[in-house]
Amino acid sequence: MILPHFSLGCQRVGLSCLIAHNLTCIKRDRVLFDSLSFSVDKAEILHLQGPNGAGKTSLLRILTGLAEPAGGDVTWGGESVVKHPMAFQHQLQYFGHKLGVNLCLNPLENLQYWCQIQGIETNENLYALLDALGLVGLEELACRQLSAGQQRRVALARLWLKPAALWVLDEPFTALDRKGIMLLKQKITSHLQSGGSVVMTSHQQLDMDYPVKDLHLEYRL
Amino acid sequence: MILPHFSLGCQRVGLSCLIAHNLTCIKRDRVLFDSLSFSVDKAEILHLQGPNGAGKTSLLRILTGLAEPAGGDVTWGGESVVKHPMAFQHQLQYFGHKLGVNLCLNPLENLQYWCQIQGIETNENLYALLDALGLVGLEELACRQLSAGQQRRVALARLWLKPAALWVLDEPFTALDRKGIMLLKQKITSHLQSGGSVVMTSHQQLDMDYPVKDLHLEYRL
Amino acid sequence: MWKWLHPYAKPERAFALCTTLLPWFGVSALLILATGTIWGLAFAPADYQQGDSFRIIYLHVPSAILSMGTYSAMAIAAFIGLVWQIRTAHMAVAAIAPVGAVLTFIALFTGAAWGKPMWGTWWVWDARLTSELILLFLYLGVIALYQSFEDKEQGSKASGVMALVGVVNLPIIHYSVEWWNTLHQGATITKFAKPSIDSSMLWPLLLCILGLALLTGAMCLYRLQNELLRRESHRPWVRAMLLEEEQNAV
Amino acid sequence: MTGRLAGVLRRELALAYRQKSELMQPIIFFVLVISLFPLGIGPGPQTLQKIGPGVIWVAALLSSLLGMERLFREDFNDGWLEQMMLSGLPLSLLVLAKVLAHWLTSVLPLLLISPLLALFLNLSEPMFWSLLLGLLLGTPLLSLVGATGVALTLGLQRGGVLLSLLLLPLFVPLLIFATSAVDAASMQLPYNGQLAIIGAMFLLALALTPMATAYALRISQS
Amino acid sequence: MTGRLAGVLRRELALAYRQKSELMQPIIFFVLVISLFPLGIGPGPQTLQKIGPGVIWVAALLSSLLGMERLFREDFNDGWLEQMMLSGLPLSLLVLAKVLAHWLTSVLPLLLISPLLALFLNLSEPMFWSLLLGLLLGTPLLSLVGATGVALTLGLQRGGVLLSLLLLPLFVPLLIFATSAVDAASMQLPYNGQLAIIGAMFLLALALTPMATAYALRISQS
Ligand code: HEM
Ligand SMILES: Nc1ncnc2c1ncn2[C@@H]1O[C@H](COP(=O)(O)OP(=O)(O)OP(=O)(O)O)[C@@H](O)[C@H]1O
Ligand SMILES: Nc1ncnc2c1ncn2[C@@H]1O[C@H](COP(=O)(O)OP(=O)(O)OP(=O)(O)O)[C@@H](O)[C@H]1O
Ligand SMILES: [Mg+2]
Ligand SMILES: [Mg+2]
Repeated sequence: MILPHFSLGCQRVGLSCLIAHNLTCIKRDRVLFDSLSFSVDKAEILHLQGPNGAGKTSLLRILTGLAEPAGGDVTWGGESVVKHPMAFQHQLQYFGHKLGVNLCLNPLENLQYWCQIQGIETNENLYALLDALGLVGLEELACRQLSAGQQRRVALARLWLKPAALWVLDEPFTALDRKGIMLLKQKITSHLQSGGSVVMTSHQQLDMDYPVKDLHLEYRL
Repeated sequence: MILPHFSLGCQRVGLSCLIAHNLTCIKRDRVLFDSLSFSVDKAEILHLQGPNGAGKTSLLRILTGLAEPAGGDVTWGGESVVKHPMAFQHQLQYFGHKLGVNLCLNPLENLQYWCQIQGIETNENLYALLDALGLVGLEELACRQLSAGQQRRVALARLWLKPAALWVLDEPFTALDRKGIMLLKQKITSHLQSGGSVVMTSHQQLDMDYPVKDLHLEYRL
Repeated sequence: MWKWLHPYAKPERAFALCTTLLPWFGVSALLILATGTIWGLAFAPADYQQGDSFRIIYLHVPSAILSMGTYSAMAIAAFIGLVWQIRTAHMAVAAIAPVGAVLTFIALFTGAAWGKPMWGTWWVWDARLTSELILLFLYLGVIALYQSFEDKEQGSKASGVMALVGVVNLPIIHYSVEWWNTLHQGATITKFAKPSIDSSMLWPLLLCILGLALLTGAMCLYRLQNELLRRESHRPWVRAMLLEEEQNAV
Repeated sequence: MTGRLAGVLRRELALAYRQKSELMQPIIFFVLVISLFPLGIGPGPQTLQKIGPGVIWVAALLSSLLGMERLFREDFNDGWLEQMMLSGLPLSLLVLAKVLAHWLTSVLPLLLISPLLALFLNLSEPMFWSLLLGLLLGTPLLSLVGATGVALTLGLQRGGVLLSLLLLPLFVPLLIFATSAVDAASMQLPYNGQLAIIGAMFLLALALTPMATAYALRISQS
Repeated sequence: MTGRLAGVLRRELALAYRQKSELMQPIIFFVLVISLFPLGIGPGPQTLQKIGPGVIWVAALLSSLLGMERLFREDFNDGWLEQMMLSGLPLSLLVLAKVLAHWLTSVLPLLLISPLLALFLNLSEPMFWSLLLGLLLGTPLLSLVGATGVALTLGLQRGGVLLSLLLLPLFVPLLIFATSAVDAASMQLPYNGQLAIIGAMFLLALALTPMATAYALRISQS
């Protein structure tokens, strides 16, 4: 594995700095990675790369606190994301392989209920947002009846709704058409420019007009 | 919509020629496309393009006979795919958004049972195939525990197993890493070279060293 | 006390502890059990009502009491595992469950065998009997849950939760004879005041209980060792130990 | 073709029994269901004998319903259904194979251990035989009709309610005839009549439901 | 925070309303089981009255098993569970909200039709009241404990039978006390004691199972 040579701590262990310290992940006697350390500071984007099965998703899930590492820990603003999850989760936006979109509910409902449990006020802007995402006229169709890309757009709309400092995105460009990818890239850039951080995976090249840090994971047998 | 100017019939209405004739698809009062006609001959590849929700998947499903068009018909070797499904299905390989891979079974079992209901003999070559697809050592792990790309590789293995004349592939490159994409492109090329036909969608550019016919669908409101 | 116990949470220390304790448990269990059963079966006086068939008590009561005791032990291990995140405790749950299931089965079987001469039937659906049967199912549930998981780490945590939830059944079994009028005998020896059993029968019974308890402990330790080896097989300490054994064999 | 259908069957069986320990589960399940009744109702052996057939039917009904949802839902979600529909085999035969697999995995184990249960519940021998025959004819009927229901709920949002309401009047006669057969048997009367009716219902379902199910599955795809 | 939890509740209710058909299943099973016994036993009002409460309780237990799986399965499959776990709310509170929704949508209807069933089974008025009170206190307990069981088997997919193996033994104590309350009522005796015990079990479960469920859900994610 090519260990990146980031300085381990951020400039100052600021309020919005994600540090992974000596992470190890073991699945069924297979060590996916061990003693992996890196940090993602404000306004930084980390692009996780590697072949299928390298452990990118596993790493992202550890970063969010959904899964526990076999060793090492993850801190956000100096505090462990497992021990103090609440503050961290308020700053977190996770977009995984599973969309979190219920297929029986329509896009509007899906987003409304998501906002409600996140404690975000939603007013009329949901319609405007869905329109901007190219879902005009589909707001009240059950998500089951949307196309693959449209379903992902519904899930991606969450990025516009919650003002979170850290975005963890697992292959967000999947199934999006070119316009959709552009839209998302713009959003990511503007998020970075306003001081947010992003950790993401993608098998495609990430042609962005923003400096991108790369981290390569290898597939270990 | 940019209607392609193919000659409507194939050279001769051969045994392996897919013809779509005046297809119309209506979903909930919305016309996705109408009077769409095209043909895919032996050794031809048709790349279906268009934004999310344009109706690519709907069109592919109509071509396979899974869904019925609101108007028009699809023939294979001169016979309707809906009225004479058996002969057509023996020549068909469909790879859709849903993988058809059971998450509780392991890759080996998944492929074995698929081969059994397709009436294909499988011998020891399954192991070799899975190895070639980069699934060494994962043959007996429940598919639930595979990564997203690995699951898709299991499903894609079917392309190697059934000698079908027509491949209908819906975004086959999703979640694959670069090596995987290359492998698949090679397989598609060799399929074409040996006289097969392919209809596929993909949001990425299809850089293949083989002439590709394009068909653009527009998103209609 | 916690300071003293904590090192044993480490798998290799736990393994070593098992190795030291196992012979003590095993030998004393055999000795005490032998004394108890011989005394009970051969020398204790026959019951004036039941004749010799009462001697099954020396198997029934110990196994019945221990089926519950073992469950408590399992639940305690589960609790420790969940609260202090100790892997060894999780493994203990998986190790104890089958032993407890066997004890429960013995209690049921001997009870049924005793019931035939006493009540004229193998089985009645009364509260004590049924709740003991339920205990068997709880054990089986814990075992089945553990085995269903491919990932044993996940499985042992899940079965630990299951074991804890099942604790509600214990008081039900114990007090069932008081809460409902049943065919089954009320508390005889587990009363604190004055046991309503003759001391010539009581002593061998107590010995049997103690002996079986020790035997149960020994079996659990043995199974825990196996569990430790299986689950830690890729860790250095197991490798080193196996290597050492191989060298000794050569 | 039978070989290919056997593939479907084998797959379902493999899915049902990933592990050997799962083979034990129907037995435990049945014993649990049965022990609930004496606990709830009281242990009188007389009552037990009386409610025995009902209890066994309830257990069979429950265990067939427990697995029913999964009959097509999982295949629908993961795309296996599409693959089956494009396999070049008649869909109604595939449906039959699936229903058979469902019956084999979730109902048959109960029938196999029913002698034990009859013992538990103090059933007399003629009662037991009439019960077993009733179950043998009646439970496949449940599976067949249930499959249609499940297939309908895949596509139509509302179809399910309708179907549940249809199922109720269908199941009730089945239960009435089945229990009345046992009643007759307990009084040493012949019970061919009731069995014949159940058998007729079964044959009718066998002829019609696979097609209906296949049609419902097709609808679910479009 | 209550507003956010109310969101969970509203979502579940909306979903339940969409999937009416699936909700019908437990109710139909409930009615079937209960009507089965008078059919099987014959119309003797004496016996019916005796077994009535037991039958209703057993039917309630079993039918609550039917809908139980759905409590977390869908959320687990479509990723909503992950979003809930990262919502910054304590997971055990979210679990409570879900359990409440489950109880409201799939158990409450059973209680609502129980007067009808009581009539069917010839229950006397005091018996009916004790039954209803028992159900009111006891069924939330079922939902709470059931949620833990479902969460434990979530990583497995083969829920069904294993789930009932885990849950039925846990439900037995409840069954015993609840039916003994009705028994007492039928003899005009006070039954506060039994209800108090059920209430105590309920409170205990209310305090402990949400945590256990949350823990089990976390396990399912790793
Ligand atoms: C299958 C049938 C039976 C089962 C499941 C069963 C179960 C049990 C259980 C669980 C205990 C332990 C209670 C506790 O420690 O709180 C126990 C104790 C005992 N059983 Fe049984 N039993 C059965 C049949 C019998 C029979 C037929 C007799 C003799 C008439 C009998 C006599 C005793 C006695 C004397 C004790 C000790 C009571 C005490 O001191 O608490 N049992 N049995
Ligand atoms: N529960 C498990 N048991 C055993 N192996 C597992 C388990 N979960 C994941 N794995 C293995 O861990 C590896 C990493 O999976 P992960 O999903 O993190 O890969 P990934 O890098 O995200 O791949 P992709 O690009 O395909 O999404 C895979 O090889 C997978 O087989
Ligand atoms: N059952 C339905 N009812 C109403 N509208 C539907 C239904 N099914 C599909 N649609 C609509 O049809 C359109 C086409 O969907 P389709 O899945 O074919 O798109 P696609 O071109 O494959 O898009 P993508 O690139 O996102 O996969 C979508 O806009 C969708 O909303
Ligand atoms: Mg991944
Ligand atoms: Mg599509």
